[in-house]
Amino acid sequence: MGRYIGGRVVSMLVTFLIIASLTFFLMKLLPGTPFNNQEKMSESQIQQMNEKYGLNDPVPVQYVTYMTNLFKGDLGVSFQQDGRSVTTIIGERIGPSAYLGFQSLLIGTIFGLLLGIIAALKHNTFLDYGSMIIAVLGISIPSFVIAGMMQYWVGVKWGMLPVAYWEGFEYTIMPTIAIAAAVTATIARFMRTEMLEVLGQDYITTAKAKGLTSTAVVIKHTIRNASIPIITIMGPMVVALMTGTLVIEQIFVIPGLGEKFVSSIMTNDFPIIMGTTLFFSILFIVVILVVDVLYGIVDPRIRLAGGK
Amino acid sequence: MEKILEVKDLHVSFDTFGGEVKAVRGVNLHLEKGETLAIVGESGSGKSVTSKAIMGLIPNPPGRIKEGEILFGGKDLAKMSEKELQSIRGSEISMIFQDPMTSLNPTMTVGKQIMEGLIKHQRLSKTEAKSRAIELLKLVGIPNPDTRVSQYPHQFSGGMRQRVVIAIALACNPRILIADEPTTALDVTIQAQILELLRDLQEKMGTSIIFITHDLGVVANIADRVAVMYAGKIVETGTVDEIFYNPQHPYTWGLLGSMPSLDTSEEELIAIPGSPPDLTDPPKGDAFAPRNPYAMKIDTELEPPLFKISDTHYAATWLLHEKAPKVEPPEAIKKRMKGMASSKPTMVTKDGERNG
Amino acid sequence: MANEKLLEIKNLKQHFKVGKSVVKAVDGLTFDIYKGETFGLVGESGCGKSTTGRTIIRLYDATDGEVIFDGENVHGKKNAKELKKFNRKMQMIFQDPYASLNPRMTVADIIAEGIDIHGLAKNKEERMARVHELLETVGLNKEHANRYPHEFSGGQRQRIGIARALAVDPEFIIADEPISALDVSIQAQVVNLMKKLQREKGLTYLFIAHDLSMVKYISDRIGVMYQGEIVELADSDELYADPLHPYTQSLLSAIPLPDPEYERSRTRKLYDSEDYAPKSGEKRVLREVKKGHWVACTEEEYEQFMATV
Amino acid sequence: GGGGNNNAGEGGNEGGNAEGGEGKSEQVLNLLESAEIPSMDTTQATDATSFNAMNQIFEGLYRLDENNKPVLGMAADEPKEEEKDGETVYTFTIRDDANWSDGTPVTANDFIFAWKKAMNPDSLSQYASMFGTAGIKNANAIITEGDPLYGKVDELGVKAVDDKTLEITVTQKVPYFKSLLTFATFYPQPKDFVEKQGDKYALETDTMLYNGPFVMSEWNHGDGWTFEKNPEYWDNETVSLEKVTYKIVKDVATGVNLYETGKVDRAGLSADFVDQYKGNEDFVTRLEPTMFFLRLNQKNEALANTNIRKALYLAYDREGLVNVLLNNGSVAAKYFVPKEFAFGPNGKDFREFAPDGFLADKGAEEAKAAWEKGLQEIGKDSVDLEFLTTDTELASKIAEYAKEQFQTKLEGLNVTINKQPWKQFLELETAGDFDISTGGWGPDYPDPMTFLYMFETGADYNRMNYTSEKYDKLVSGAKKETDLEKRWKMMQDAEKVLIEEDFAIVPTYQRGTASLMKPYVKNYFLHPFGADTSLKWVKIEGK
Amino acid sequence: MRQEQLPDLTDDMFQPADIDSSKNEEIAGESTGFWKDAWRRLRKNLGAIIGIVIIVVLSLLAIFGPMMNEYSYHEQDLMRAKLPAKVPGLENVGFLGLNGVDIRGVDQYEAKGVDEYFWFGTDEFGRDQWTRVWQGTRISLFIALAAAFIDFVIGVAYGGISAFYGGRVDNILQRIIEVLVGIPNLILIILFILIFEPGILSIILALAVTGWIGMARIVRGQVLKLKNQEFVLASRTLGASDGRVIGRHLIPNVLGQIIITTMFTIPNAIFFEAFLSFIGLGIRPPEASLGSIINNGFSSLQIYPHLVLYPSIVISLLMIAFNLVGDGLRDAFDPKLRK
Ligand SMILES: Nc1ncnc2c1ncn2[C@@H]1O[C@H](COP(=O)(O)OP(=O)(O)OP(=O)(O)O)[C@@H](O)[C@H]1O
Ligand SMILES: Nc1ncnc2c1ncn2[C@@H]1O[C@H](COP(=O)(O)OP(=O)(O)OP(=O)(O)O)[C@@H](O)[C@H]1O
Ligand SMILES: [Mg+2]
Ligand SMILES: [Mg+2]
Repeated sequence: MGRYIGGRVVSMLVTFLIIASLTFFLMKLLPGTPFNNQEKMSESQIQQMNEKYGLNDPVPVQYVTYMTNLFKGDLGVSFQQDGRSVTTIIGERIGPSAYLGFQSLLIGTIFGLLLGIIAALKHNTFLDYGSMIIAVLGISIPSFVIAGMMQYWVGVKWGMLPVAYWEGFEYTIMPTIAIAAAVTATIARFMRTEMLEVLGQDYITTAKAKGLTSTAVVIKHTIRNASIPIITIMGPMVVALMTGTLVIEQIFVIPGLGEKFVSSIMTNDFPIIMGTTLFFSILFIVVILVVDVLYGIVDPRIRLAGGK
Repeated sequence: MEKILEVKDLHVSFDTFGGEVKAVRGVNLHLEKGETLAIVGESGSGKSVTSKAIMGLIPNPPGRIKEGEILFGGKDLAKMSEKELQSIRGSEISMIFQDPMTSLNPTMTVGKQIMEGLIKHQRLSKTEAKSRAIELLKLVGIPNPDTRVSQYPHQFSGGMRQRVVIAIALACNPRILIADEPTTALDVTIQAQILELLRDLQEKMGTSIIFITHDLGVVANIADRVAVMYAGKIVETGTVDEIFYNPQHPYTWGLLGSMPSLDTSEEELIAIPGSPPDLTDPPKGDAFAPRNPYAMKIDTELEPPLFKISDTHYAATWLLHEKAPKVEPPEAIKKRMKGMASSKPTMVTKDGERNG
Repeated sequence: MANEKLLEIKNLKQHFKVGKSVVKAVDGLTFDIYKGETFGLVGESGCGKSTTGRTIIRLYDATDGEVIFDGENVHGKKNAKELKKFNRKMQMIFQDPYASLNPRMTVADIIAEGIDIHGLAKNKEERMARVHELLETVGLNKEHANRYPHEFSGGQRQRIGIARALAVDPEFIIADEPISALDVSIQAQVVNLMKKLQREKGLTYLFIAHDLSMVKYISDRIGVMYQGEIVELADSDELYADPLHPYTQSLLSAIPLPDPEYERSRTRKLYDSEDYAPKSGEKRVLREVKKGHWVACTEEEYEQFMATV
Repeated sequence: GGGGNNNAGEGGNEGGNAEGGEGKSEQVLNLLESAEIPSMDTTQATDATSFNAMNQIFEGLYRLDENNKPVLGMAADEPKEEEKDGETVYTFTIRDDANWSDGTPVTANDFIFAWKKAMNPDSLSQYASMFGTAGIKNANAIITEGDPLYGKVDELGVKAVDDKTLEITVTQKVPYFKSLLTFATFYPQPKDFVEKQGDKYALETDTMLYNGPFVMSEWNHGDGWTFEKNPEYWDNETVSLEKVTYKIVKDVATGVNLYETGKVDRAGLSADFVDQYKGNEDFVTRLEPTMFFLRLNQKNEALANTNIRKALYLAYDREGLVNVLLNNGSVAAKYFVPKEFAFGPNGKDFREFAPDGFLADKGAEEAKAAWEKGLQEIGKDSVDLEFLTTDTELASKIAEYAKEQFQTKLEGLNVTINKQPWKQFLELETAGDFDISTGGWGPDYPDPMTFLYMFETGADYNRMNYTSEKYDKLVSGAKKETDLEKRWKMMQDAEKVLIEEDFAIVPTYQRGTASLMKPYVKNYFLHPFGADTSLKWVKIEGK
Repeated sequence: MRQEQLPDLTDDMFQPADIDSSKNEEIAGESTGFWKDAWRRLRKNLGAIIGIVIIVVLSLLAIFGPMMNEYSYHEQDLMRAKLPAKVPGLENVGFLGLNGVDIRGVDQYEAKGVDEYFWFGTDEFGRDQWTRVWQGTRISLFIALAAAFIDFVIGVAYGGISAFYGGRVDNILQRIIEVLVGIPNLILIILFILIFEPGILSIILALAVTGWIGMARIVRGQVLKLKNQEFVLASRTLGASDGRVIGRHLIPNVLGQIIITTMFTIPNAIFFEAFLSFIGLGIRPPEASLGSIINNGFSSLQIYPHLVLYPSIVISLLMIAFNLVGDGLRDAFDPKLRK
């Protein structure tokens, strides 16, 4: 196992380097300069700013400088927020995003699993169709529409939950629901398919032949085996949740990373773009690794193969 | 002998895209204490469906028991509630399936899978169940049961997995063991081991076994009595000697004739021509008629009743009717028929009445 | 049976890399197949039977060794044209009647694939005529030509597979467990058909199976494989009458026969390759102990066998 | 301060009010901002959010009052004025009780330190040119590359006579001199403290010192910030508010919802919400001196024709735009120097000479005539134009509207909209790579010149290749003219040339903003330039 | 069998029957190919049929909807801006809300003195929402189909090559995918749109930059599985060229999976386009996609819900329909349900 992870880490590093380089050069293709209020700057001032941030150097030189600093753990400072280091900015933004992402993932997964299980157990009944309609709606309605509606009705009209801000648990409820809707939907559909697949397996018949109750069969034999493949879609989902919540972050005034990421692209804040991209890539690669390892832990068949 | 199970006029159908599949169409059979009943017949003839019906495991939908009784200990399994069935499954009647590779849950240790039934039916504690599981593994001949008990199925070879499946089935000393093609997926050598194991266990525990297979060699090896199924019906039933040495139904002839014995010389094997009938629309009369070289006109019109050949031997073919011309079974079959001069067959009605 | 060698296999090896380890699926096979005979290959699952067949027909490139067909080395460097010629002479019938037919093609297209590839028909009519002829040969009829595989039973599918192989008029057919997946009653259909075709067309078969009674019935000579090697090779009657290698003996003693009386008396011999490992560290090699009867044995054992014969 | 650009067009979310306690209202005001504070270093800040925050926690020599008049801040008195050799020396005395929040006094050196820092090429402020605008000696030369004085900040015409005395030497007296001094770039910085903090200065609340009415007590980057009353402020008795919170809210609907639930005291409105809140007692609109206009690129053959430009100028129906699309108090503009912004020597609004702008009574008819004439002159019967704009919602709305206006009224005209992100937009516009582009401009100081200098030949913002000797002469003349009446007249003439004669740009509207504000918020002052608001005088009453 | 059911058994009946041995091999019923069979299954799947009907109806509306009244998608008239929906005939069915009364209870048609009917209301420019929504549907569908098509071409080629040639080729191609996947696709897409001219084309290309990866993976998995199937081996032993193996055996067998994947790609593309619109990277106005219409209306969700409602319903219906059809096809193609 240790060696396996070791090997994976090496290949992760290579992947990471390639991603870092690719992003760097792509970013250099972005039009415009990173300076705020450019409209009021004269040509010479822009030149001076470029000089100051080393943007006048040839791109390869900038690249080498960046990569060298990267290995020292220095991601540079934001162009937009004077002098604040990229690591600090990511650091203070990651908390809410991570919390929200995690909570939505948790809630979405739980509900998704429930819906999927119900749909599969009540295959081709009204409950099945009901759950799947919910699931499809969850993917179909844009999350910002759900968010906007909730904010108005639940927050303003009924006054049940705070409209926005990030100040405590009750503030997380609406954004969580808005994000979790899609998660629930995706997981529910996946789970249903997997459940149906597992329910048709011979070992389920074996379990039934033992005289186990249907509940025991479902809980002990079906759900576990059906959930294992779900782990594989969790990886990309985690990252998507971290990056993809920007709309929700904006609507509910949550100081998260997704919003920062998009605004940094819009303002050509190169160090932040690089920083966040690299952060997300690392996150992604690590999550994938974790998922694979987890998969091996949950599925005994893979554990040994991986351990070789 | 004591009948511990009796199936009467069982009909099972499945509702599918193509229409109603009449998978089992009036099966009658019984099982006596301590005996092994082999059910043979080609693929799709309804062997598994019959056994699943006994276990109450016909998936519903699409399947349903349309008619018939399955009497076990005086009670009709076909009418039992799911709950009652659950208390019988695994403790009174258990089942082993064909494919050892897929009949075990890959993510649960074999020990746990054995223990489940024990905990449920015998209300053993976890530790008790575990030591019993180890005993069972030892019983089915798995070396190092102490370590094996906490391993996962993929760490076992095919033969060992089938042993585990058997251990699960035997965990609660069931009175009936239904083995649905338990050795088809295995190598001959392992098959032989499993068969020996089953025979041993039967001797020790007095279990009655319903053994489903299409390998006649296996039947000869393990069965006391044999039921031959074709297109959802039992077409011939008798003791193993009666079926092998005095077969009466042309389908049984075909089955026996299509297997070379070690001394079969150059002559052709008897192939049963054609393919089995479509059970959504079973043919009128004798379902075997279209593939039967001895078919008579009546076969295409009327379903043959069971004819009694001896107290234990019955066959459903018009060839046994007194008016039927005497037909010679094929050479290969004739060679088998040793000194079992057939007494005059009599026709049997559904409720067992005789008709001269 | 003429004693003309159609196929010579010399020290054939096929090793697969699986991750970092190597699976020696076939490890030094040597045997000949004569023109017009049926050579049976038996052995337990995973001993390398299929790999042998597939390597012979070049689905895999051999790791080592030679396969000489009609005097030509099959595994030498070949251009596409030569290979194509070879493909016409050697054909294969597969085990799984469900997996061996492309579910998206009609029976006619499946059967005619060889005809199309080798350009054996001048026009559509000729192609169809040939397909109909082949269908008849394997006991099916014209109407089946436009149907799809899933509409057929296992036995019918297997016969379609045979028709496909026959389409290019091969001399040699490798049948990899052609009946294992079939019903007993249907197995006979296929076996009878294969025998008939052999009689009519003088085909040569390599018949791979683990059902020993069927193998004995159909084969002239049988090779018993164990872990990638042949441990015994003899005429089929000879092999059954006088199995010398303990593995062969164990294999034979394990087969249940459709004869209750025989079954009641049959006792099984056990074989454990570790117990049987030669103590001296010597390797067992195939040696001819009787005419045409080869056994893998050490020098010492050879002496013993010779003495008993 | 802050330049209005196209991006700033949407209903801004500055706003405010306070929650009240029982009996006497609790002096807390909760406001929204639409962006983060990019910098709290007065020499580095460039944006409206920063300037607004700075105005509450820092103070220059002057600050703007309710009527946008400069009133004394750090300065104890109006300066002494001395003229010699065509230069004027102002001598300011700094208040005795002017202290930084750590208790140290604000000194003349703190001013000079900050100003020189702003002029220094190593830490050059984007607003360094303001010193030149103020007429301060050598300011322009110091920031002009190639000039012998380039980078020599010590040559700047400012001097600390002693701790509390500051001398400023100007080579040209400008009428808006004091107003400029209210601008953040002219704020002082605590020299010793700043030097001690180094790179960290003004990055967090504890790495800066305050000399304004409030101190920043909390700063959650990306989320919001909080001000608290500054006990060290010289005029802290005037300050009523104990606490002000700001939250960054980018979504207008969210802001309105927060307002509805009482979480904030002021919220900006977009056009849609105006329909809903018009007539509500909380509803307020305000006209800002920010102008929006279209640049017509004379590099384009068709647009080089005056009649074509005139046609475009006349074809645009500004009423629909301001009343329906914007719907926020914006005013249709056929002029370039905004209303209610600059007041002449006689105290009258600059606009009074042409209150409704130029050709105010002309419309579609005349547009068509001019169009046909123009087409004839260039010998074409159809014209394709590319309309460059940014990708914000409002900008694209306006572009859609303009396209439809032009196309339906001017036969043979085909307009293609090119929507670009802001950075890319600027890139293209600066390169002159457009036919029509949208522009916006807010004043840096309260004088028409802050608008008019833009379109001198070769000026940075003259991106549409407009050249007019007449215009150039008028503008440069006005820059030097010391007779204020005459100067005023010259500027009015210049505007007339720019628009009525040359149709160099198509002004569209003067921006208004609509917002909701709780009635219990009193004395909330808004400014047309520099910082948007002053909270010094705000009181919560009757909540 | 009951005795009385037995008629007289005459000797005659015991004569050998002439069984036509050729009938033995007869197969009843019509020949059903894979596609026919799948279609039969699909037809029985209510959800899929509903999905197909929705897609057909929406596509027809996307084509003909804009022509169904006299308004064009860009014609502005500020005098009739922001009118709620009003449909002749349905205006009297109160709960439908198609009577021109806004959420504050004011009949805007009366208030603004408008006599025409706008079936989906009008937007802030007074443009007919009906026309715009269908125009937008047209564009959204076009973008989605085009993106799906590109995904299809690249994905199938990439996955196919990777699996078919295997070994080192596969290894390298899979590494490339790993890297691509490692870059959050949002940044790739945004960069793409920024670098190229904004507009339909760059949105399509942007969606395709990473969109094909899913398809490539699925095709690769399928081909890997298929290429060792016995029927492929059979073809090889017959001497089939690579081209033949790919064209006749592999592609037809992965086609089902490909179609299913495409069915799910389309709604994803529609959705992603909407997302891009939301962050301001949509297409050039006055052209609009469903996403940009929703995005424009979103800010006035509380006041003019009709601006969001109708396009949202259409986009949701489209998504639901494609998902339903995808699910239906998956069931229809499921080999486990076939014999
Ligand atoms: N779940 C089901 N749905 C529809 N038809 C079914 C189902 N299960 C069984 N059948 C049908 O019932 C008939 C009998 O099947 P059964 O499994 O009993 O055959 P079998 O004799 O056990 O064959 P095999 O030797 O292949 O196991 C077959 O025609 C089969 O198609
Ligand atoms: N392509 C391959 N890659 C790796 N290993 C393989 C491959 N093909 C076969 N093997 C391995 O080679 C060994 C021999 O396999 P082969 O299929 O030839 O056995 P077999 O005798 O045909 O078995 P069976 O009776 O089960 O068909 C097995 O251990 C198998 O796992
Ligand atoms: Mg079965
Ligand atoms: Mg094999």
